[in-house]
Amino acid sequence: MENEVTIRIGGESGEGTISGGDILALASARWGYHVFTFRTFPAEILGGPCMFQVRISDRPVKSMGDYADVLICLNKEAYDRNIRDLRRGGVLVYDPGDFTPESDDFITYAVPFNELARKEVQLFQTKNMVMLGAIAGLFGPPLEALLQVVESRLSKSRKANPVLMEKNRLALDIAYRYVREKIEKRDPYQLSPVEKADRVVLNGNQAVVAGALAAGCGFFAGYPITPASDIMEAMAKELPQVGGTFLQAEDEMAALAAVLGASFGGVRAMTATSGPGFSLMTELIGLASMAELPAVIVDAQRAGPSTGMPTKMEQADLSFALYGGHGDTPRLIVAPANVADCYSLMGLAFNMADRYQMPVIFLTDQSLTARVESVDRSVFQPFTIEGRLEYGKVGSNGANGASSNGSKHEAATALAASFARYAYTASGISPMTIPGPGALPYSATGLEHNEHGHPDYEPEDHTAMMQKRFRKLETAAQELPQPEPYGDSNAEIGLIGWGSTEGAIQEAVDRARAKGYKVASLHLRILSPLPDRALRNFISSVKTIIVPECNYSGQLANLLGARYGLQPIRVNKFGGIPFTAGEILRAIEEVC
Amino acid sequence: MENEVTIRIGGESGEGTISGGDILALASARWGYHVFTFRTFPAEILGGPCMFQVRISDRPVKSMGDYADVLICLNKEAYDRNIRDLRRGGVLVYDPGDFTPESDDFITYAVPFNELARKEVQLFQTKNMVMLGAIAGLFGPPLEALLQVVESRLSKSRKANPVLMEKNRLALDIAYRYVREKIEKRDPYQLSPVEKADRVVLNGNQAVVAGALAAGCGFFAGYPITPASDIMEAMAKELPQVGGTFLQAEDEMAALAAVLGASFGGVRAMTATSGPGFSLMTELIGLASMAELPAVIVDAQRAGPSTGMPTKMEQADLSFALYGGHGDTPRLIVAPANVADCYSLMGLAFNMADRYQMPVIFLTDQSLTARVESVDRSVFQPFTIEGRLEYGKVGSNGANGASSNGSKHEAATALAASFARYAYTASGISPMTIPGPGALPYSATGLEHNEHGHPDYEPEDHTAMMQKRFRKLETAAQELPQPEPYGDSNAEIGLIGWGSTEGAIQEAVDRARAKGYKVASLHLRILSPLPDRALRNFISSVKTIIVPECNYSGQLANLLGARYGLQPIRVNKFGGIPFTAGEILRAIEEVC
Amino acid sequence: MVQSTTPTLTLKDYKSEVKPTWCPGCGDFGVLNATLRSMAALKLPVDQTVVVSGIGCSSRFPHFIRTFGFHSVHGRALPVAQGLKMARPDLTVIAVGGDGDFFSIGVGHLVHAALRNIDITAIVMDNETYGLTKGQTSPTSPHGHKTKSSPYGLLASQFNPVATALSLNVSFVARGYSARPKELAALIEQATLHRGFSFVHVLSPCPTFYNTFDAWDAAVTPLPEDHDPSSRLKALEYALDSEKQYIGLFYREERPTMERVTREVVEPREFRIDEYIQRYA
Amino acid sequence: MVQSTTPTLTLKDYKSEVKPTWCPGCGDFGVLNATLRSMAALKLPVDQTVVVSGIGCSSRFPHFIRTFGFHSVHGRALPVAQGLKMARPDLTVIAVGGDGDFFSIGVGHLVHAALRNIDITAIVMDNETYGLTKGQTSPTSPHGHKTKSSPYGLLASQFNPVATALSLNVSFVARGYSARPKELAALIEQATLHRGFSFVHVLSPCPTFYNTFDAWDAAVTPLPEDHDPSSRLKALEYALDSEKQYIGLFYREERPTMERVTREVVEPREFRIDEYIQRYA
Ligand SMILES: Cc1ncc(C[n+]2csc(CCOP(=O)(O)OP(=O)(O)O)c2C)c(N)n1
Ligand SMILES: Cc1ncc(C[n+]2csc(CCOP(=O)(O)OP(=O)(O)O)c2C)c(N)n1
Ligand code: SF4
Ligand code: SF4
Ligand SMILES: [Mg+2]
Ligand SMILES: [Mg+2]
Repeated sequence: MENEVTIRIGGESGEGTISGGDILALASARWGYHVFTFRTFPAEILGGPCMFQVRISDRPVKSMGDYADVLICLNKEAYDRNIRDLRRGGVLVYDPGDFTPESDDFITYAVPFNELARKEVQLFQTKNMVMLGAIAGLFGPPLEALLQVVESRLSKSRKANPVLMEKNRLALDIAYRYVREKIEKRDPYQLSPVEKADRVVLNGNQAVVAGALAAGCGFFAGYPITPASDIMEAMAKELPQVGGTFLQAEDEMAALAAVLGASFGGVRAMTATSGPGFSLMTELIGLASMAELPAVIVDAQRAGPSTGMPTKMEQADLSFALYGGHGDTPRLIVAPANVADCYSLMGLAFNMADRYQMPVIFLTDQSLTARVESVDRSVFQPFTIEGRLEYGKVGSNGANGASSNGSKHEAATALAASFARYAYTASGISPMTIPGPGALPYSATGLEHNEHGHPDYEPEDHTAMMQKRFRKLETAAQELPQPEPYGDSNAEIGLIGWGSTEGAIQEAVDRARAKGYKVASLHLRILSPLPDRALRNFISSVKTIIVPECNYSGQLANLLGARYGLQPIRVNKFGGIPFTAGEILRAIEEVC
Repeated sequence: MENEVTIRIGGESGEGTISGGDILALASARWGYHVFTFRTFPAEILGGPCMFQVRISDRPVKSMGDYADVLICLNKEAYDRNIRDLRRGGVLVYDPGDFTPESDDFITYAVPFNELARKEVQLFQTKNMVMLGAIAGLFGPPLEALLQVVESRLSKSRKANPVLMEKNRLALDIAYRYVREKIEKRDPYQLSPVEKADRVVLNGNQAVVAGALAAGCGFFAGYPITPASDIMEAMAKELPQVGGTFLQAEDEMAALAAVLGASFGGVRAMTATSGPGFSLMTELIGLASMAELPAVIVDAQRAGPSTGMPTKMEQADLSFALYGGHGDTPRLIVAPANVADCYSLMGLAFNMADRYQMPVIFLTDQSLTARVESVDRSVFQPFTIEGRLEYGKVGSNGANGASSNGSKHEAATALAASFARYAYTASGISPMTIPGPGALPYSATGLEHNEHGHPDYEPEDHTAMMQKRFRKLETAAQELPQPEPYGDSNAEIGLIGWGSTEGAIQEAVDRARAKGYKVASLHLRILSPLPDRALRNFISSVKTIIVPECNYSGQLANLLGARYGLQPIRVNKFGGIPFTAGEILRAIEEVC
Repeated sequence: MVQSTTPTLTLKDYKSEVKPTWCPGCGDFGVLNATLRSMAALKLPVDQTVVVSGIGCSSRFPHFIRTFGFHSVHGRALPVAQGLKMARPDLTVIAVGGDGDFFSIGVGHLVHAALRNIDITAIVMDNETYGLTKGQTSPTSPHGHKTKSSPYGLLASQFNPVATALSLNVSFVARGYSARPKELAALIEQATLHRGFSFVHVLSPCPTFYNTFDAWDAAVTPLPEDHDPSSRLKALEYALDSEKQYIGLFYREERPTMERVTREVVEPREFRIDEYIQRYA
Repeated sequence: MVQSTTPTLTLKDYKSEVKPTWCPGCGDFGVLNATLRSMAALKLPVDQTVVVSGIGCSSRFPHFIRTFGFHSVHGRALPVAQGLKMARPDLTVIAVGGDGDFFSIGVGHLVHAALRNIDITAIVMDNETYGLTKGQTSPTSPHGHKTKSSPYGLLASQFNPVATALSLNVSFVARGYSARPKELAALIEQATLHRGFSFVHVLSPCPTFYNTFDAWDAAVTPLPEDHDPSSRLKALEYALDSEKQYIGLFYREERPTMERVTREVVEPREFRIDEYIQRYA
């Protein structure tokens, strides 16, 4: 018996497919298991086919799994759509009233979901509870764990009522007993109790919000867009509770402009968007870079180009994040690899923005936004919040003329004239001020300017300012953390990845090593500036490099080519769905 | 005596500095010489220091020249700003009433411009005519040639009046006689009559407009921005005269959206902008690529990032042109190298847009927009205009239901359903229709879609559509012209360039070869798709590759790295001013 | 607007084979129905009619109609439609979309469409919410409205589309209600026939995220029979009524349309590059 | 608006060391002068005042003033200013720019600033042309106006900024004339004091590309002394006058401002990640 199972539920949106899956994942996690979810969204607003998959394991899980071990079909269409993803020898659970499966590549259990809900529970909407009860009876998660989650959910809902809760309990119970009595178990998937651990269960977007709040974000402006809207919605709710402010903007240009205004005011500020909105922000990202203003911009990548497929994942905004905007425009880019990163890297992103006075692009993606993981609670530590390099404040004796004490304003004028907001420094980082009593004023500007921020088009000054601005990236490359390779320390094959594919890559490395291959991987969390030291070491330590990416053009591969002349083996998937570890494993095997 | 001279005029904007230079360039060209101009713009709208440089030669000139041979200073500030660009041993012409030059690194001629204009001509505003008369007397362009240009200009101006013309003539004459009588010529610059040739004299933006009109452009929408506004203004004037239409949009998003609307309507359409506006177009470029609509987008690059330096040049939008927009978005990129290209490549660009149903980005730059060249008239041939791949039109017997004959609309419905606007073809190019009697309707969309244009999010379909869209680039790479190398056919050092730097690069190649170096260059006019064959041949034929670019980050070098793993020597200039041949020559010599 | 001579077209002839993805009960069904009806009444040739949209539930429209369609990006339906009509004045061009599309991200284009008066018809399906992104506030959401993006109640004032269109001097301003498709069809028909920029504001509820059917059933009132659509001031008064939602034709004025006038400024001739380039000789 | 206790400030104290690059005679000098004057009168602390602009001749403004400045990009002054004020309600925030900035590319933001009523002051220098890009038409250029971008005369109608602001329910609407800097200074002063979004439309000619000084000298008329600035309808009537350009305070209304109200919806407390994350346990 394996203490791991990947269960997929296929059904119709609105039938409780997703919420049922959610409950299963949460209950399993509370029971002490690691979970990792993956789901698809229907094209319709209401209804339409959807599926929810959860991998449940007593060991940490890094990816969604190659195949489902168990497929629960709530209707015939779910069978047609999902059966190809059921492992050979896996378990199909279906309602014999819906259809009769034909293949004997897998074990089949017939459970009359509809009938049980309709006739036994006498409330059709408990169908997903019936399903959960069956899962409990067949594969192990205890009924009490499920019940607890169901209860706590229902109690928070507007639909809360004792009758409904009772029906839910009944449904779980009836189905549990049904499968225990009627079904002879022929499969190896049986979860047994494990030790409890201190974990929390949340998805990528929820972790982003937690990270932003913990990082002291005090202003959010955004415009709704899938799959970033729930970040905005959570910020709308949470910010006022911690003294911050929120603005739903009229479009993404207004959103980022407002963020830059707030940031100019010294408040940590962010926005979150996806492809189309990110494209609209292009000009303002250039302004942030030129005026040297901190800002955190979350881009929840979805499949493009253009409107593309809003509910599907792709890692295809990297090139754009790197090069978006006319002119040579330095910017910082961070990409979380998992839910824990969504929290931790938000803390880093805000510090980077303030420290280097630059926009930070936070490249998450649709799969990660919705992916639920169980994460050790210890990940959620408070952050050390770094301030900006502020120009020494003038004391309240009013050296600043028009401030609290006007009499000394001549001295202040001289001082103000000497305050070089954009001073050429060795690090490239110049001291800035924040409006407030005693602060020396300056004008931020998108025009090329001299050290004092005044418009200046002299060739020497433009050259020096370009160098200064880019010097900040060099400084950052020195200061920021370098990634550690994963896997064989004498690897011949090296994989380099970025973003949400880390788990699949590392799992593939594990599996390849188990097969005797000498493989390692390096995963990049900071894409600009590149972690030069780690990359050079890794590249020179292996013979062959594979770069797996969920995009068409090989955007990281292009970057490594531009920077190191690397011509890696490109493994690209671009159907709107994440890699499985198996797909990457196959790519490794093809090289060997 | 050399039949070539580079004359720089430095003065105050509004004093006739630029118009004087323009007249000199035009007159010299009409007289039979090749000309090539370069100018700077003041930061102020009115007034402010400016300069105009014209290289005049009996041989074709490709660049602005390393130094001025002759510097005419119309005031002291002009001297201070420009003297460093006067060749050692060159000629300084100045007004002794303004200042007294101190160095004897150069030959000095004192001409009292102000006094001659004020006292002799008795009309101060003829000062630039005085200057032109002196130039004629000192360096050779005949008075009549200048006079002709002055006359034809004045006759077209609102200020036209016989008194003013008489004063101009007088000023030219007085100054001519003054220098002939008072100045003893000690320099080698003397232009002598050459054979006349059939050339026209125009700048890059004027050639772009001529090209667009010759290519049959029937719609222009744009928003003013330096240095692209004069393209818009010319189109506003010319289009109605040829039955086209023009729209000044409320912003650049509206401009490109309108262009896509017109293009959908089957009309060749374009816009022209510069950095900030180009950034704003990002999302709509993605739409054009996804919906497979032809469009020509001129980006007159200026120094960035952000508002940057609107009147200065830079070649820093290539990365953005390549990767701008979320998702993997195929697009075509063309970059003219000179004024003739501005014409010819516009013809190509419109054909490419229609043939590959894709947006074409036309990357000119500020220096080229304003650069005046004498171009053989034979360059301006009519274009062969290619149509789109149109789905076989249904005859007027009204197979299309609701069209002229409604009775057969059932057959038409069936036919329409079979019309696959986005059919998977070997070339990637699918047949389209254009609204009009008998055309089969379809919906263009930025959502991912199936062959019929209907929304479709299936992984297989997205994958196939991505491949189809990118296949068009492969087809284009096969069909489009490949560049020829320039210089030594056994070169050891190869330079690869793009855009307006070609002349400086080729001049450097010539000069390096004259010094005995084995050098050649390859210049790219099409940046997407890359001319693969020519590039591979060239790269493998040389030992060292130098990529000179007017930008900070080495954008072409990055592209070649991404594509070929090339790690060239990067020569970057980023002060807002074009390369001189000498600078590139120095880079070659450093390698050797 | 191009009219066909074929007398036999019905609503069904304008329906495409794509099934709407809208939720059951969505107001947009009524608008689609009214639009198809108006097309049939006018016998618009499908091959010479283009429906342009932005992004939103409502903007899926073009896929459901058998004419040409252009499903563009969020907020840009109006400039796409205007460019098309400028270049192809022979076509009938209809721009459709939602309140987010037209009044939030795209409201700047509305202002300029008003100033230009290009002969297109705009049909805005206003559900006072963002349907496609699942229920955030839109510019037409009422002050105080609680949604996921306004958990403490919406702090901004409510945008009044008809009043704004009137004050911008839009040359045809009407309002309809998706639950009254017949009247709506008649309005869309008139709007299509109107030469100039016509703006049809349609109350089109989103039962899934903000069910305004009941409220609108109560508030919707036809404009008085004697309303004179040439009086902008009177129209404004009706538009500003805070209780009632008047439907009908608020305002209409004949003004020159830009796509026509621009063709009258000069007599076009064939372009010849040899002649053209002579100016630089 | 923050007021200082220092009694001795003069216009000069607000002038920065950067010399304006404007053409001699540019109307913007008068606006700058009036703004500096109003700042001195209000004794705005330079360290707690921010002047935000877009791009254009007029948008160079912040560089010429000794307060904090934010010279942003074309059309985005209003959202920058609103974000700043939302985050820092203690600061005085003034947004400035040209007619292109505010009424062409940026007009959508104007609509939404009106709906939000965040306490910022917008000063729009309207020269009815694009100065910085050398004289193309702007939304406020008159119909028929010939420029390089409208060689056959402008085909669009003229945008009426004051009428639009009034119809959008902007809570403070005024118009001034750069050639009357004293009255203008007084208006800007009032606008700065007004709690809410205030909109000051300034006639500020561009003698280089479109010299409207004479026309405006003739047309500019103070609003009648007895004009009641609480009457929006009356204000609209004056705004729509096709002969006269009324200057003065058209309309004023006290409404809650968003940056205040948003701070009243809930009692804030310190954020603790351990508490926050508990919801996912
Ligand atoms: C640039 C951009 N920003 C955001 C989105 C996400 N988005 C899609 S539709 C929509 C608004 C939908 O509301 P509305 O226009 O009122 O249409 P409805 O769905 O209500 O019919 C938004 C914000 C997008 N597609 N593009
Ligand atoms: C996105 C973008 N588009 C275009 C421009 C070019 N541009 C600079 S200022 C300006 C308009 C200037 O007119 P206005 O706002 O009226 O200011 P004025 O110069 O008249 O004071 C334009 C179009 C730009 N900087 N950015
Ligand atoms: S979400 Fe609302 S607007 Fe969208 S289809 Fe459903 S009911 Fe209609
Ligand atoms: S161009 Fe016009 S607006 Fe600009 S500075 Fe000169 S006069 Fe003023
Ligand atoms: Mg809506
Ligand atoms: Mg202006």
